[in-house]
Amino acid sequence: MISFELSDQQQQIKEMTHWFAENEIRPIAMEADKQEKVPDDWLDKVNKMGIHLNTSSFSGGGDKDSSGKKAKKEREGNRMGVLATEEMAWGDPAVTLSLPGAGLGGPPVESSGTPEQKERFLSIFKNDEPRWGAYALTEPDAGSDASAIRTTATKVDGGYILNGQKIFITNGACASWVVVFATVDASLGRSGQRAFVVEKGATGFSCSRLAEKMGLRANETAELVFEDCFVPQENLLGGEALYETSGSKPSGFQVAMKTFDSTRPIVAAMAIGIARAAYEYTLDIVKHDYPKQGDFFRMASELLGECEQDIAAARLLTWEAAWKADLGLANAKEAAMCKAHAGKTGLDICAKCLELLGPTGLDGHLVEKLYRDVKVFDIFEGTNEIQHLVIARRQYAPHGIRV
Amino acid sequence: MISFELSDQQQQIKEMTHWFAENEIRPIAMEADKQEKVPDDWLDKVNKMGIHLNTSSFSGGGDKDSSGKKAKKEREGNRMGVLATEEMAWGDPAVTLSLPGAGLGGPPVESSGTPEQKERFLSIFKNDEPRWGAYALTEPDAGSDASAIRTTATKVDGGYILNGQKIFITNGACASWVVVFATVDASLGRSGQRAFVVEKGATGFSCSRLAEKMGLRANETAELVFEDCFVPQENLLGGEALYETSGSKPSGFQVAMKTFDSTRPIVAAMAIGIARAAYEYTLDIVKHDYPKQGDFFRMASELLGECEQDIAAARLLTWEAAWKADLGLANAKEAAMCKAHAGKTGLDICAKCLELLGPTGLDGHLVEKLYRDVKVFDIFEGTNEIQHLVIARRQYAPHGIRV
Amino acid sequence: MISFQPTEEETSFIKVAKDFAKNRIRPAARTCEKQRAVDQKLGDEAAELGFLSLELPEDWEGLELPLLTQVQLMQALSYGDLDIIQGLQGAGDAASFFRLLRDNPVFKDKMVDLTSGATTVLIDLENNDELSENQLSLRHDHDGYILQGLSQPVRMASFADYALVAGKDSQGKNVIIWLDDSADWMVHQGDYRLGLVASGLGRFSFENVKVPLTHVLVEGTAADDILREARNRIRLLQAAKETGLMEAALDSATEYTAERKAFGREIAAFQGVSFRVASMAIETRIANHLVLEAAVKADNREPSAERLSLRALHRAHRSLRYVTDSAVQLLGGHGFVRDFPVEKWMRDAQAQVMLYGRENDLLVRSGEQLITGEEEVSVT
Amino acid sequence: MISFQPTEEETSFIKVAKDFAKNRIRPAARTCEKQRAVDQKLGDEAAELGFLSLELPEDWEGLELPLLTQVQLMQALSYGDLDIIQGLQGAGDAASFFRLLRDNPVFKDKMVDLTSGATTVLIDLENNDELSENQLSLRHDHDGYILQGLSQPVRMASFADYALVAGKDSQGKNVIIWLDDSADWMVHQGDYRLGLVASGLGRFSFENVKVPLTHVLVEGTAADDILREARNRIRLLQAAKETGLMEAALDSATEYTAERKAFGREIAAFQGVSFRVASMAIETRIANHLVLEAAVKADNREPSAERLSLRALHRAHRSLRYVTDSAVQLLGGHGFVRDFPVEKWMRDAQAQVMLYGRENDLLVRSGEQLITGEEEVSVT
Repeated sequence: MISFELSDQQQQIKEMTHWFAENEIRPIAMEADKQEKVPDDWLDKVNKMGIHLNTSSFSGGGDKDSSGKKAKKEREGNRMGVLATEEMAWGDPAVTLSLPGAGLGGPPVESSGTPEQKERFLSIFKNDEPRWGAYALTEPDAGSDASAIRTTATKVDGGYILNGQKIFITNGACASWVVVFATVDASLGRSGQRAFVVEKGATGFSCSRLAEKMGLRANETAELVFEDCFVPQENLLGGEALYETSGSKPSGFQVAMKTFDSTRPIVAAMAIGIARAAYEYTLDIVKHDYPKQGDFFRMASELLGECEQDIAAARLLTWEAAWKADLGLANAKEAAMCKAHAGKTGLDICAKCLELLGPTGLDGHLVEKLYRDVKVFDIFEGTNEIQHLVIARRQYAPHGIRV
Repeated sequence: MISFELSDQQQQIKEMTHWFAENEIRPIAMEADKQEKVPDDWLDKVNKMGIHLNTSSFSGGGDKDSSGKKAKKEREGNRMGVLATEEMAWGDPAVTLSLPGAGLGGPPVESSGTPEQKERFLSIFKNDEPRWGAYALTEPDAGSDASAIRTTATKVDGGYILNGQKIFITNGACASWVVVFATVDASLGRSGQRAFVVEKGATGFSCSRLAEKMGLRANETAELVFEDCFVPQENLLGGEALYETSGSKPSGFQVAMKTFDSTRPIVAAMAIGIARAAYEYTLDIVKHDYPKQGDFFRMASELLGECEQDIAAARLLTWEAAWKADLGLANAKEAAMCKAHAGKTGLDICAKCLELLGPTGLDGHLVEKLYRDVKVFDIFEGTNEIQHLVIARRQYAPHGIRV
Repeated sequence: MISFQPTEEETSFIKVAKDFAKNRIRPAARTCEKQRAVDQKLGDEAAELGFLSLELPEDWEGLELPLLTQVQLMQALSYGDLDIIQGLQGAGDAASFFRLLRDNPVFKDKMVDLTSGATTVLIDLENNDELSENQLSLRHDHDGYILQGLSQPVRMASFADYALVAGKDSQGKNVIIWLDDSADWMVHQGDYRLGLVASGLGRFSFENVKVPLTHVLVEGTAADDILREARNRIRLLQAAKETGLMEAALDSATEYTAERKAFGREIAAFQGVSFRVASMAIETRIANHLVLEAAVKADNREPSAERLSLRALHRAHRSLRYVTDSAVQLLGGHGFVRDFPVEKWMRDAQAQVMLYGRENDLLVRSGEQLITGEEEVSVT
Repeated sequence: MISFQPTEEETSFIKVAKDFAKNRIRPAARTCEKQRAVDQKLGDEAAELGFLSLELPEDWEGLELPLLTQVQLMQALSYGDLDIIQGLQGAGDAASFFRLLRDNPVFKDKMVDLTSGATTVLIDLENNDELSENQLSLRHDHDGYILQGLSQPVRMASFADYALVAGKDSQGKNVIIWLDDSADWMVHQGDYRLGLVASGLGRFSFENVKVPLTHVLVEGTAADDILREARNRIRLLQAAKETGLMEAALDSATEYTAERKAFGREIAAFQGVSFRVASMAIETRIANHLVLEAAVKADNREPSAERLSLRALHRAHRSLRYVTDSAVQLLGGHGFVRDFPVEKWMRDAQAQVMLYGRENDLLVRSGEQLITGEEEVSVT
């Protein structure tokens, strides 16, 4: 039956994450943006609380909820993930992205790692000190076109030697390990790609630079360099077996791509959280300070009406994508839809809120920060253009043509 | 010096055409739409008045103004053309398109015809009875892609034999002659194309059907069929010489394409005239019947403000394209810009006006007719998508790439 | 638990509706438009299948389905042709009032026959702009009301057996009255060319018609509640119909661009085409979801139902205009001629949004409730 | 005669401006942003070339150019970097008031030195929303005015030598006053991160500052005319600056997408990219033309000048947001980082539209004048 009510568990995680966002994240948002850094002691504190960012299925409060439950129970990890992420990003997206945990590196390890790899890489996120995982796909000359990556992986005795450069890597410098995509033979195209887990401190692996950005300033975005970097055999994600199973089909490229269907709704949820933060902040000011009739009231009604409508629309699309994932249904189209809509309208909403705030909004108001933060949500994890391509591809698939 | 003032001659033609549109065209607009026909006696009357539609440079009142004037005087035929056309279309676009004259067939004859052909085909538009010219490029399987036309022209003794079908031909059934594009050898692509003037009554040339349309119902849109239709040598536009001059360069395709730079501003001017008619009609009702304060007033201010702004924007773009043409400067980019903007916003403006009129607008109001009429202006003479392509091509040309 | 899965019962009823839409409604669209009325036989079939009594109360021989189910069915039916759906005779928009006023003594006393072919027209004064001259007004008279003036164009006016007039009287008090004598009114057929031509558009005119209290269904604060709820329901049923038309236009444009070739390949291969199809798909999905969510709230009679119905109809209007216009654009010249259905759909769409509330007004009213009312973005 | 051809004089001055923009301004943009002020040397060069005195009257050592010429120059200069243009010290937005009030006895008596480096800030109360607490107000006092409260953020506050306060007093009467003693105010530096960071943004606060009549430049109906005309001029100069930034963003995005490759070819080959560039080009051209036309009307002091300046600035705001956002989008991840200028331009653009009037408000005001005023679409 069609329903938009949260289950008890969903309601619980929403409330808990909202509480955390409101009381722990939001208070440091503006200062972290100014310092271009999330304070170490704060990270240490929340890590001890057991708060991690896990983009495949959010785990808060230290308990694992997506595995080993009794059979027959409907999976709801993806729905819980988007609910929780929206709340956290509502607190602040840059701080949220800086939370300890496997981050975007989690999904590929979970979906493609061997049991041993899952244990080895995913069990390090403990309360003793904050640790991060990261995901390195993009290169200076391969953005939207993930098949064009040039980082090479040369097979040697006991492992591979990586050479190349990666950019725009969230938490790439502080991460304990990074899932790195490289090609064993560029002439093989996509099927030549492999995913490796490169650990911090590996010889030949370094961070060459941290990017300065329009927004998300408190979150680290690294440029990584691999110079004859040796990666042991056991760090090839999924092991050799994964890449041999059926000829050309599975590859590092597939590993990279299949994670998008679960991470895009999460990214959409973040954009929604940001937009909602801007909207609620502005609504609050309009409610309390501004007149309840006349031209300004009518303009505010129109603009805020549009904001709220687009937030609701993005959220429903996101829920649908997550619901499909929970049911094990193909959700690439829905994942692209929610990402495309949330990414684009996120900026529109922040801009409308700034219009309502007027010049005053320039001076130390949260919304201008959110405006700077939200833009990249229409870019990373696949630009808006790529999302349109994915949607169109699914739309035309029944007609037997590939666009 | 940058100026937006009309010259005396420009002012004069604007006033004259406006007078004609207001007093002769507008009064029959609604009825002609209902009858799906412009009355014969009306056509006869205006033909006797010497009013013709000439899309290369508008000639009203029977006098030719673009040829044989004293040297050194700045040409202003294109600017006069767009000014006049806007006014006429303001009266009614379907009636305007049905006015006697060479119509869209004029530009190719003028730009590519031999002196003999120009005399023979352009001199027939006399006061004795209404006559039309037409332009036949589009085929059932070649719309935006004009290079894909399949109508064949087979060289025979004394001329060519045409076989094929043309669709969406304005005034195609009533025309005394039609400029028809066909290919002598499909394998040659664009350079195989030729333009012919096919005269009414030619054996094997017939109108198979008149299209029923969303709008422009009073204007005839014909489907033409050529079945072993013989066209004498002297009706090959420009003569064989034109197609031999420099190898592959000039062709029927070039003839078809080069006329767009002068016809697109004319088409844009029509869309502007339509939009302005809707806007002025609605403004008038808002001014006289509706309150001058409160929510409705604010909504009307916002919507009408947008309408007027887009009309002004489209008009300035159109003037620029016409100004460039008058100065002999390349204007393909500007011609595409004005067409793209006027075509798209024309519909937006009519929709906004309908929103203001409310349900009442459904019942016998001019604006709903204009809404149905204007849509095709974003389609014919190159769809909005084709205009974007032309603009992009010019935008990237300095960078040495062709998009 | 968040779910987008219709019940099994819904799924099978929707399938019936969609099949009927494709096999019976769609092929009849052009003919009905030409005749300016829905084919009688088609109407009988629709009635037979229960599609005309979804909203009516069970004890009036209706199916009395939840709104959530109805919006899905309306969407499926309108996939065939919106004009025909809007022209199906019967209780029409008045059905929501019948549902809410089922026990009203006026109906009990009169025992009007509403379930076998009689057509009721709803004249909602909310759609009167208070702008035009001689607009329809309702004036209290010592023992009843006086109706005077010309209504806005409404659906099914040409076929009216009964009329339900609802809205504010000249004193600003809400009242809902029942007219069962067609001698009370004149219908101006007018000149309708844009769209929904088969839906019997027309305006009612009344010349100082006296309405006795025996025809007053409800007035005052009791009428406020009925009106609010009925309007919420009508907005959602209309928005659902619009979503159905969007789906049709989306599918039609997808199919055409998948087959049509230019410059040596299917035009779908050009991003100028395929990206627009993707945007149409997004808008259609959004309109769908906003309607579903609002329908759930309306079924639960939650206070947010009014705002959500305004929101859903606003978005449906906006998206409908975008999607149907896009379909015409993507078909190019073929989109402008009657050989394909998209030109008709674009006209029907524009007529539809003109009939059911100004887009801008729906938006502003939903926005006002945000500022003066509840705080959170409502999707929970 | 309709013409889009600048005069030869304009063409050569524009070339100087554009060269200066490309060779001197553009390269200094990041440094000035970091320093939160325009490099002194750069400012001196701009002054040397006459760019700071275009609007000032000749007898004040200004160039006193027609607005039509000025908008073309401002556009060319802002092609370099809007932030720097907005941060150049001098008469700023107050220049239009100086031009219109050149003979005012207050200036005659005071002989203030405005042409050699002194910075005047314009505090226009029109930009005060009458919304916030402790907003700046101007109250008539028996022999002068009292200034009290906090202004909205304005440009060049941090560098202010003088301030010109213009707008309505608490009785609704217009007044323009001149403040030449910086002890009268405090500037709150605040926390500005979004954009135009080098332009010295700040808020003025006044604590019951008494302004004697000797500092009142003009009041009442005389002030109405001056204010209207000065605001028209300022709107157009600002809109022209926005057009310059649009051009920069358009060129930058075109260049990037012509060179950048993906999926085996230049990304410009994808219509998803090239069509957006085409739309950016159209919007840039439109903003340009609307400014030019309004400037001609303003130079001729035609009554439509006010509406046309509102219209031009509204469109410039809207187009600027679209074009700068598009540039970032087309650069993808590279658009979001500081290695390319587009991320800064998008921030500067947003700050600019926040400083110079709400988009929606500009539109509605221009629309109101259509309904209450002249009839024809004004382009003649």
